[in-house]
Amino acid sequence: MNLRSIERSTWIYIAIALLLFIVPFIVTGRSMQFILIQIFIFGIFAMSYDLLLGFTGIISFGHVMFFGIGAYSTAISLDRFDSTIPALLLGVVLALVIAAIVSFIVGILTLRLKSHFYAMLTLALAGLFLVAAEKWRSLSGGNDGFTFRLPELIRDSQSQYFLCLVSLIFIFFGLRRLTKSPFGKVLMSIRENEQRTESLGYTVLHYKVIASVVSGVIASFAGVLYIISLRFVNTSVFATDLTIDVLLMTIIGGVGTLIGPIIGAGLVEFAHHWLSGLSDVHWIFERWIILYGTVYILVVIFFPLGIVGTIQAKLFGRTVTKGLKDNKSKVS
Amino acid sequence: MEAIIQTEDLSISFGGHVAVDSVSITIPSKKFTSIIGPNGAGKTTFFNLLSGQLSPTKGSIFYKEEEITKLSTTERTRLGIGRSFQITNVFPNLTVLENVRLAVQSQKKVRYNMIAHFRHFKQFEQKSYEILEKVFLLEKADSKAVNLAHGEKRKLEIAMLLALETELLLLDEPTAGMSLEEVPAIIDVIKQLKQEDDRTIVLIEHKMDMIMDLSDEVLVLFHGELLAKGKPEEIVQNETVQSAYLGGMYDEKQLT
Amino acid sequence: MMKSNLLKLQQVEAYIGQFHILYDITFEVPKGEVTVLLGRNGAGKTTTLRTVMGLNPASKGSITFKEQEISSLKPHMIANRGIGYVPEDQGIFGDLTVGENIRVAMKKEDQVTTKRMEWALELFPDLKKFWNKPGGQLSGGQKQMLAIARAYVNENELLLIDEPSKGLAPIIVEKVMESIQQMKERTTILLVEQNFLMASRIGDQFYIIDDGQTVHDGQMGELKEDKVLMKKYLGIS
Amino acid sequence: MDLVFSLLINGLATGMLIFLLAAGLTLIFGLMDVLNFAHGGLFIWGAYTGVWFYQMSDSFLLAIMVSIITGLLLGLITEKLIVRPVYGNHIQQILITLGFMLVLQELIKVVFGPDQKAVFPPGWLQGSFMVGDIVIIKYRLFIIVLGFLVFFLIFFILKRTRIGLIVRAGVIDKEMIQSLGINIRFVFMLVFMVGAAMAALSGMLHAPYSGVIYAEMGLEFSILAFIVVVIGGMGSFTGSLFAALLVGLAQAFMAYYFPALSLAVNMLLMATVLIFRPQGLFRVKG
Repeated sequence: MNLRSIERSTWIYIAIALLLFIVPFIVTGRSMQFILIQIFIFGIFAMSYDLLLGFTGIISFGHVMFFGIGAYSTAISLDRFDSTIPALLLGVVLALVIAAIVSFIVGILTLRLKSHFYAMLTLALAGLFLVAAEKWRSLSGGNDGFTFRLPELIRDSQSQYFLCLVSLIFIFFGLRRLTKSPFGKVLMSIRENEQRTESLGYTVLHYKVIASVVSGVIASFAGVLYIISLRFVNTSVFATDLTIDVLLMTIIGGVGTLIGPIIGAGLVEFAHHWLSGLSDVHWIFERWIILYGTVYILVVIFFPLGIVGTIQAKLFGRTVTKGLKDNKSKVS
Repeated sequence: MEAIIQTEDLSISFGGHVAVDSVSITIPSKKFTSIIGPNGAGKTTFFNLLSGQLSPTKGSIFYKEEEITKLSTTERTRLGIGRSFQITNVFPNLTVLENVRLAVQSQKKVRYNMIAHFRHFKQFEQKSYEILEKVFLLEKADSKAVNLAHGEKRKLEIAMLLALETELLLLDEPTAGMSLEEVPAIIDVIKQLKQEDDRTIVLIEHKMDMIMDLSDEVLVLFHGELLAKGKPEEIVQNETVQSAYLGGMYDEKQLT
Repeated sequence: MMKSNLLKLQQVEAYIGQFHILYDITFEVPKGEVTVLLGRNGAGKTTTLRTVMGLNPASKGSITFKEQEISSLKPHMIANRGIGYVPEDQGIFGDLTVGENIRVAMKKEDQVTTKRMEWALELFPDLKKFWNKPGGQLSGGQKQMLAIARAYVNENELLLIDEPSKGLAPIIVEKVMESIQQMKERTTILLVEQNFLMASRIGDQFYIIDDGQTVHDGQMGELKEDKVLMKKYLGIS
Repeated sequence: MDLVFSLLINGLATGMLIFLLAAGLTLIFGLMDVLNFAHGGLFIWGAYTGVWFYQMSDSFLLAIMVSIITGLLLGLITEKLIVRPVYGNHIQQILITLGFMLVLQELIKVVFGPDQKAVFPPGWLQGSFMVGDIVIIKYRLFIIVLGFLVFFLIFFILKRTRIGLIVRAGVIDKEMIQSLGINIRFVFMLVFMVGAAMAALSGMLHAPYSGVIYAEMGLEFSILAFIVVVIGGMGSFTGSLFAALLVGLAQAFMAYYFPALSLAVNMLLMATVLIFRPQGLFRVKG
């Protein structure tokens, strides 16, 4: 029966999580720890994206705006006030609240549109945030950005590692529970067939808006962690490249699986690291994104389920998402 | 006889073509009513008006004497109007059980619960199993809907409709596109529904034997208008109806 | 006597999405005649025409046109072999004028085609009158006429016409049917029609489709006499 | 007065550039229901190849031809390799074309180097002339004239030629046009190539206008094109001209009078249209 297999997978996840707690004592190199931290952060970001794309079937090209909101709220708060824990907490609260409000307004206004329009609109909105950050230099420091000091407690990379890992674990299990709740099942039914969900008596827009708020808030939190790990912020936290990165991670890892996006984040981050490292050998490696873009295109065409999705389909005969697979209209 | 749904002068036109033309009918509560008519007579459009997929250009609809003309599909479903679709419209990548449970849970207060694991709602699961049993689909509970045969999808469609626990069931050609072997099973399911006294069923069908067998009353639509209504036997005898089906609405003398 | 068959379907099966719609469609359309497909709603008549046209490809069986297999061809190739199609919804390009609707169908602007067009316009003088009016603003009957004229202008040897009487007022139906009758002398027609009276007047032979299968066939004259058969497949009892 | 006029010229020039980019998008969408997120990539490739040739040969007009040819070729490649495998699947289309956009953008940096390049109009288009009191900058006028020429050319093709007739019919009903013996895929490929060529031309003309080119400007500019497509109505060619000029003018005037709002004005325009007339100002499909 299902029940047992689910419990087993939970145990596996817990085991992996425990293993990750030991890692910093074994791997002490700062750069390696930094990569792992980035993976955790982008894993969180990608999972929040998966909630939209994989579970609800919404394609947003503006997810980075929440990430950026989180980053700037925290950075500005730490910069303007002391580099103390209360200032940090204030920043985090601001990050989450602003992200919730923005995602709510954006969602209410645009989520009733068809996927094309929604994707375009979110891309445009994120663009607006980017330009705003560039122009409003007094607040954002513009393209040059600014550095700031962190509270003592999270200054060393070991504590940052644990902070990010714990966040990742909480969010992973939280989202996992959410996707298995009655609410989560409604999201999946929206992904499968929006009209039909409506005719079962659900107000689809409410669900989509709630999903986008939850997703936006989590993305914002990922932004908070990101900025802590860098101790520096500039307008790149609003750049479309980041949306594309997170799209890549989610798609390559496997949409609608939650664990897939984390794996995707791992692959992208490691590859980024190694390929950039190779740029001493040849400058072409500087442009590693081309390789990634190509891999991504091939995955979309040939393995729309991503790594985890494809493995699941092979092992359990499960296919997860409809959105990427059979959505053919009748156009010949 | 108490009416569950009533239409007054209901019309809808699409770019000059009047698909439903001033239809005023009363559908009696707790009875089995069928709607028949040749191709393009406006039957499915009429259903779409009742369930709120379309809004009329003219006229009004009453459900239990309250006007519902302006309500959305969702609101009408909550009031108690459920419908099945001509094209099977289930959630392909969810299991049969999940499909039904989504329908069960939509009527309850947990709609927005995102914390509890869905397994904690045993009563829904129980209810879902009961309904699946009713439509003879119990053994498929854990299969994905996409893997069902067409006839089984139809059953699932009906199961989801039942799960909504609506008083009024609008069934739009439940046997459409089915292989011949699959049809009897659906008829069985519908028969069973008919036996449960607290429901009103409205059926669109082409299979005449089925209509004759099940209906308390038959409505005939033709060119968007209500052409006739009556007991099945009366309809079969009705000359106008016969000629409407054979295309002789305008009889031969007139033409030559 | 062996008639030469223009179109021949053998054990054709077809799906729409996952719906198995056609199970076993087998029939022949003799050159120069009007063949009518009869049957109830949802029996698969429209799908049969769409399958011939390649819009809804056959999954099994063979479709030959002028003795050549066409079942695996794309719609435009099938059309170019000489089959004209008048779909159930007439397929009028609403924003294009009547003239443009006809011109877009004309593959060549040579004499033959122009002659054919002129003949079609004689048949439907309304089209000439509304030449510059957008197709979307025509009445249902005029749209039907436009659709038929459009299918005719090319040198098509076979016209597939799907329920030309659907949704039209009786007088208009009469007009449309008359025109089809005149066209009959120039081309072969495969007609789907529910209006039996009309079908019987212009049809030469018929096939009845029920539940995606061809279940009966014969000459139109015979069917008119056979009340039992009519009721069984076409009536309501 | 002369200020208003010069803002007008400015806005029209910007509008024309956006129009050239948006027109292709809207036709491609109207005909095949494909939303090409890689359109901005064609824009930068047009700009870079054109500018490269311009700086090599010093012939601006030939450079324009080169960018158009680049657009046609890239359009062909994009349609065949990227769009064709995912016909009919919106989600995949959206994802894959955005991915391709990224690749096109990065390839620019590989081929032409990552730094931005300065570009100046050719001598005969530099400077300005006076009409009464009004100063008219030559290059802007050139863009406006060329833009209108392209508009009328395409408009003429759509309205007066057989291929145009087929395209307009195909936008309304794809199935029927196939049933009339027309290979819609082939027609679509042509439309895609023409759309790509217009995007490339837009990029080339934009280069001396803004004075500098860089790889990221494709995505930035295509956001404006998206806004235009939404305002004008997906699939409407005339709508895209109207909306592009509207956006161009709004931007020019706002930038002068309310610089703080100039960012938001396009978004506000789009939001208003989406709320009150979600099908756009000029609707084509029902």
